Amino acid sequence: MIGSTTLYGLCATGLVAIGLYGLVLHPSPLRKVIAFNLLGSGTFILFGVAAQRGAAAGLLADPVPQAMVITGIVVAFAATAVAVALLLRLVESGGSTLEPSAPDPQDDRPS
Amino acid sequence: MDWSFLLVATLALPLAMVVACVHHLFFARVLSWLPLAPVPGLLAALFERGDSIVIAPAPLRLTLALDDVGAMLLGGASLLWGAAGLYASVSMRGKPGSGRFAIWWLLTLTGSLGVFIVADMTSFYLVFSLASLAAYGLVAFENTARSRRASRVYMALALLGEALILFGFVMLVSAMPGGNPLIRDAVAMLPGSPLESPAVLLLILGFGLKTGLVPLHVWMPLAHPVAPIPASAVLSGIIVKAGVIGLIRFLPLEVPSPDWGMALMVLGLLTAFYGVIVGVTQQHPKTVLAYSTVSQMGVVAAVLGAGLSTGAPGTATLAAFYALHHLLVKGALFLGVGIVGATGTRYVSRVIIPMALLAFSLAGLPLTSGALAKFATKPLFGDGLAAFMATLSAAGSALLMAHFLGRLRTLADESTGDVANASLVFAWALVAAASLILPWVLFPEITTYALSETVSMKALWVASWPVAIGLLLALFLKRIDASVPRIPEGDVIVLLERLQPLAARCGTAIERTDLVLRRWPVASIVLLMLAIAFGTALQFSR
Amino acid sequence: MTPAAYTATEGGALLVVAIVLPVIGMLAIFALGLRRAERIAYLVLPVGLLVALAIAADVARSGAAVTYVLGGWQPPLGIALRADGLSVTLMVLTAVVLCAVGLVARGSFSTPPDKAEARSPMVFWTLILGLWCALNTVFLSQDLFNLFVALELLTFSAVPLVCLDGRRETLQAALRYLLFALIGSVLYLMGAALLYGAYGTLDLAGLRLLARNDLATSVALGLMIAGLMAKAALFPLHLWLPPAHAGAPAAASAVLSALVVKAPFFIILRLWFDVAPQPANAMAAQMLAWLGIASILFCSVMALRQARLKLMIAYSTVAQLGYLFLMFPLVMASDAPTAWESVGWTGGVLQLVSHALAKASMFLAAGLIAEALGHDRIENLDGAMSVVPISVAAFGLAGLSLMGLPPSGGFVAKLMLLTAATETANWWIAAAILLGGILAASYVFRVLNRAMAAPASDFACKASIPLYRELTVLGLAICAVVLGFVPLQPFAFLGIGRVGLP
Amino acid sequence: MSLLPDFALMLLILIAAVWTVSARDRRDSVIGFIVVGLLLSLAWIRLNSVDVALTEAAVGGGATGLLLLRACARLGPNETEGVSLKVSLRILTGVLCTVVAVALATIVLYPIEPAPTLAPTAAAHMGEIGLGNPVTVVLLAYRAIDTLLEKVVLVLALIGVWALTPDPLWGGAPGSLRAQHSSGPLTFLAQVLPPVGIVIGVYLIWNGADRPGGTFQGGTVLAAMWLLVMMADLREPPEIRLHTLRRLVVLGPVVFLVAGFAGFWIANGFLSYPPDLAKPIIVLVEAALALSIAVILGMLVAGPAARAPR
Amino acid sequence: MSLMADTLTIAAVSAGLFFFLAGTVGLLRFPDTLTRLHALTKADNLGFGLIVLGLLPQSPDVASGLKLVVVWLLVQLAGASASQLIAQFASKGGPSA
Repeated sequence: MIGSTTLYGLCATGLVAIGLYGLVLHPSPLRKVIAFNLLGSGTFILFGVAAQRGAAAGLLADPVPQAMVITGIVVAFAATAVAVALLLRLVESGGSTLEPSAPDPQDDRPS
Repeated sequence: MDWSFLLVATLALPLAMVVACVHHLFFARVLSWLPLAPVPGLLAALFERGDSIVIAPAPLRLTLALDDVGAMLLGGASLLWGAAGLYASVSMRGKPGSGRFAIWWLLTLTGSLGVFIVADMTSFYLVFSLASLAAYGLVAFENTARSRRASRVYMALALLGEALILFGFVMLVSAMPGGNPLIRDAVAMLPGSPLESPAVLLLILGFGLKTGLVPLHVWMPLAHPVAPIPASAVLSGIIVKAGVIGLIRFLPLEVPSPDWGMALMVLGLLTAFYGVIVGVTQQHPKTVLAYSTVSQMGVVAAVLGAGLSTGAPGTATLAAFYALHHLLVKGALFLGVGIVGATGTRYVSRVIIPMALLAFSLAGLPLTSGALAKFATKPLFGDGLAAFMATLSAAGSALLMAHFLGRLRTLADESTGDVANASLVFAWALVAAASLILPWVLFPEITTYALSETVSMKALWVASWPVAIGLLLALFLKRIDASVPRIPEGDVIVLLERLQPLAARCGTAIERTDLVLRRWPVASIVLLMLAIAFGTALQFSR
Repeated sequence: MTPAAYTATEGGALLVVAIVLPVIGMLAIFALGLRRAERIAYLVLPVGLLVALAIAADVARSGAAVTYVLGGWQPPLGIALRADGLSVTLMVLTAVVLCAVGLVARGSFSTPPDKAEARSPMVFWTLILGLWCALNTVFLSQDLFNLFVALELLTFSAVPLVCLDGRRETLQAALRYLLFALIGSVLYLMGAALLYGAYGTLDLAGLRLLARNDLATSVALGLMIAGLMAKAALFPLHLWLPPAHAGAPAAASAVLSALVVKAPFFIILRLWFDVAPQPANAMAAQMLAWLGIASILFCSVMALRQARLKLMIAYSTVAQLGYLFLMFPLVMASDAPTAWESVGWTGGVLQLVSHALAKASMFLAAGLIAEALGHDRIENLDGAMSVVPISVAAFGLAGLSLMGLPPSGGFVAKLMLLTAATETANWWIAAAILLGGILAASYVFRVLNRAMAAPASDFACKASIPLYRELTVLGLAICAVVLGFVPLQPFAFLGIGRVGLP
Repeated sequence: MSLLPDFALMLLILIAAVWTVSARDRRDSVIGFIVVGLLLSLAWIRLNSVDVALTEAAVGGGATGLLLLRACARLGPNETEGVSLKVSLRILTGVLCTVVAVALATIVLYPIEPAPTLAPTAAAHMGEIGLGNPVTVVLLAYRAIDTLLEKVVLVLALIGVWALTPDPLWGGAPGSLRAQHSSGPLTFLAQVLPPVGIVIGVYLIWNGADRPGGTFQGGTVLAAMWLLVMMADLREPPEIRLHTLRRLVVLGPVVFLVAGFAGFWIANGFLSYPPDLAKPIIVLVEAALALSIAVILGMLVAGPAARAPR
Repeated sequence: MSLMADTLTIAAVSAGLFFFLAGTVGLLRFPDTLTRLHALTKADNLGFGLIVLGLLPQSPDVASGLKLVVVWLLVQLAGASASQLIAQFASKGGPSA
């Protein structure tokens, strides 16, 4: 019978699929960033499942993957912060999408 | 006395001159030093024999050595480099970019002399590449539309040749332990190795490209005429010999290999006639000479093919002898064209006689050095159809050379008549004299025949009739001159260039594909597919 | 289940210094807010180079890997640092390239004398040092999660470098780079999670002993390799690279192209040879090689068609990266007793090193040319030779290595790959190597041709370039060429520490 | 029966996630994401990982949510959201994502028995450190280098955000975080809450040594208080050139590094602690790190400088 | 003693749940922002308070009990402020639905 841990594992795979879908198809950068965070959360839960399954020696869960997840969450937050700052600056400078436009051949600056 | 340092100096001196160009004072005067650059090579050819020196220890094993074949070509080439260098130091003086020209010149020189004296595979590839790539600078020097096209084609084909040769080399050494074997060790291993056929094919294609075997000759009639006169002389006289020495060094000539030999011989003879047929439709004397080089190199290839098919001993020496003769004659002819072009009709009557002698020497006119070359190589072809065709090719040469002299006459009429510069004339005369005399000196050393045999009645007859036929054909051709089609320079390349729009379309298509692939959804979908594909491959195939 | 322990070797503390030293420099620049940020960088760069050389000397002398167990906690609980021949080679390479870039960047990223701390110098130097820390960690760490952190460190250092000039196109390029790199990271992390779930360790040596052929391992490796390929920008995942590398300032492009994309490839190497169950999978190896072939051919043609010099060099980077991926089937099919004794492996590593040197030199040269001419349109490069002759010469020498013509590191590398392809009868790979060389020559000559042409009459030089900057670039190019004199056989040095892993 | 709450939670998470991705309005999407974050912290508690739950709530839902909400506010109306892609592309992506998910699910459903774990090893060495919270021990002892590098990542991210400052504004302060309409309740909250919040933050850090909690969770709470004060317009964001600010940012990493190097003398190598001093050192490092994290988090949310330096 | 505590807990928590339920129904059924907010805050404050009250007898020591009270206070503060803010936003012409 499926245990609760496995249930959360399945939940993680669901989050991964949903996050990937959004990351691939959403044209807006902000929505991509959100989808990336969902995807990341799913991945972290996978670690959590491993931690929970590894409960032993009086510990309720294996602490090593937990520590990795905490590090991972911080890194994901940093990534989000940089991405958001970048996209805000991009919008301020007049661009809004990720798809490049044709380069201007008369532009004199080194590309 | 140990003269082996001369081998090192052959490469080191021109390279040192290139390095010295870093200093602007030397750079300003480098042109005047060009005639001196090949001097060590010339001395080495005269004094040095049989030694080999390893200039870098194992596992690099860069090795220099000079055998008879190498010495013959090294000597001839050094002589021509020296004379052409003298010519260049006068004719190029004051032209914009002459310093740059000198650097390319010295690099080409290093490479082209290097191929005759290196003994290991890596060094051979190195100097071979140096010769063919640096020559690009000579071809492209004039920077006209014509020379840009020529240099583009030259570069493309030179690189193709490099690739073919490199692949062939890799196949050659793949069975050898250690990184860098001597050429002769590698070639000795070739017969019977599993990669023999592809290796030989690649080598023939690669070196054949350099010597101008049909249909890989297309760069030659484009590249040789667009360079300045002295550069044309060395391109047509010397650089093509890098291909010849390559074939000599890398084909297992000692071991009979009828199939490859026959193939090379047929290809060579085909080239010999093809060069003549297209050559007679050309207008500019330099272009005619370039086609003549194609044709003559075809003969050399045929000689090698004939030798390879029977494994006849001495093939290498004979082919080198023939090549040496062509080297000097072609160099002298190009320099002569330069003199006629510069002086117009002023001296033409005095120049045209020696030029005719040189020209028909290529066709084997009796008593000329060309007759010696033909005489020496003839036995290799046996008595059958091949021998007949080889002889017939002499008729073709005579025809082409008659056409050349006609065009030279026209050139003289069209040029302004300046006073000749003594140095230019001296350079030309030196090479011309060497081309007529040197083979007589060498002949007894490399063949078993006595010189008297070459002037026997039979020999004279065999040498004369093709020339006569060629002259008759030339008369006939002059009669129908107007109806001779004008084939553009580079013949088949023109057809290939028609494919340019197609290539451009391919390029555009690739660009468009790139734009699609670089769209975000596409790229990320591809990423997912790759992840799934790798997972699947790792899981299900073992 | 517990693998043999790592034993810390003498001098292992230097490994820590190699990782931490750039961090200290970075923090110092950040915290002190100095008038001249670059001074600290100039202090750190040579010391870092010395540290890398010292480690290399140590490895060469002892003939064994230098190991350090952080905090004394044995893996898999703790994390070990380990410098084998390969990692040490790459560390020295990194240090050399960064020092050269530091010298050349002096012109563009010095704080103006009349200002307090300025943005671009401060950002540039801190990020370059951050990047160095990340690269050294990638080369040294033995733990897959630690490698993840290092990869992120790399991404966060590299992305802002791309948009240092703040133009719209570069911001766009940076955002694309960041987001795509993040997908790569997540896929990698997912793989790491699966591996931890399956083996309870992320230590390379531990995984090596335990690796099984099961679904979890296959899926994990598939995800990780794909994610790393996205970060390495192998065709067809190169969407972010050309605009990012072309948009960054030349000094940054040099580092990005020469070093940053090599880090994920290095981890793929580790995964493939150290983690994946051996014997490795033939089909996956072939797939990697086919992607490499496609990369070489497709992106070389793209490079040939670019109008901008820096974009051309960027596409050339993708093409040259393709060569690295050719080695997988070549090593597998080789009859050498171990992977690192095969010609293919050595050729691949040599390609990595020589491309790094050549590409850094090429980007820096392009930067100087653009600085001198005020633009980088290939069609209008006429006269470059008369203004910055040494840079053009450096470009040519670096080009020699990219084309694979002798004498150059690129030649030896490609020759070794070609030999390996011939020996193992991988004819397609051989053909791709040769064709790639011809295409590379075409795009390099296209540039040289224009650069050497006589300048137009209205030609004006926009800026004069100090000699030392040009000479530094030339020095890098000469390094790439000098590599061409290494012998054509596997080197024992690159195999140090590969045998007898703990 | 006992699975019912878990099942319900899983369902809620997935529904919220689908809503997050499919919402038309980007603000809805962000709110959906915050909901997912909060639900996930419940999930983490169910997975017996309270430390992670706290972090997820503080960072995943809280800080990230705030960041995204601010981005929404500054982005203006939705314009690019409406671009629709070909159906075939959507189907293809759907299929691929499903394949990935199915592969992962298969692995989750058929785990290795017995599950490999480092818990016994981790527990066995806890005595050498003298801390009660195993996660903190892993973060600051066993895998301290990860944590150290992660802090470097944060500093680099901050530099990356600052790098986007337009040149003339370099050194200035980030744009005001003030809400569009100043409001009494917010000011009130910002006056009342911070003292309490700071106590809680410190408590989390202190407590983290032996029980769930720790640097990051505590640091985030501190950052939240600071942000609240700035949002209520009681304080302006500081200028990024300020030396105090810079030094606070590097304080944590520097203390960590010093502690690490001290290991060479007082213990056996980098980042190792002598057993009797381990706890004080770690708590000190944690305190310094938390302060830095609070400052970095606050400045990351505040964004690049938007005003010229005074 | 424990029986009494348990009874209190059960009663208080059940009552709390009821108010939560009522608040939620209000949130879903009321027509505009302000009335919804009204239902939500009233019910939730009471519901949450009752639940905390119910849990207090179960806490093992005084410290835990105090923590519960602090949690309750903080939630009160946050809930009240948030509702105020939402109400302000709504009355200034935010989305009416």
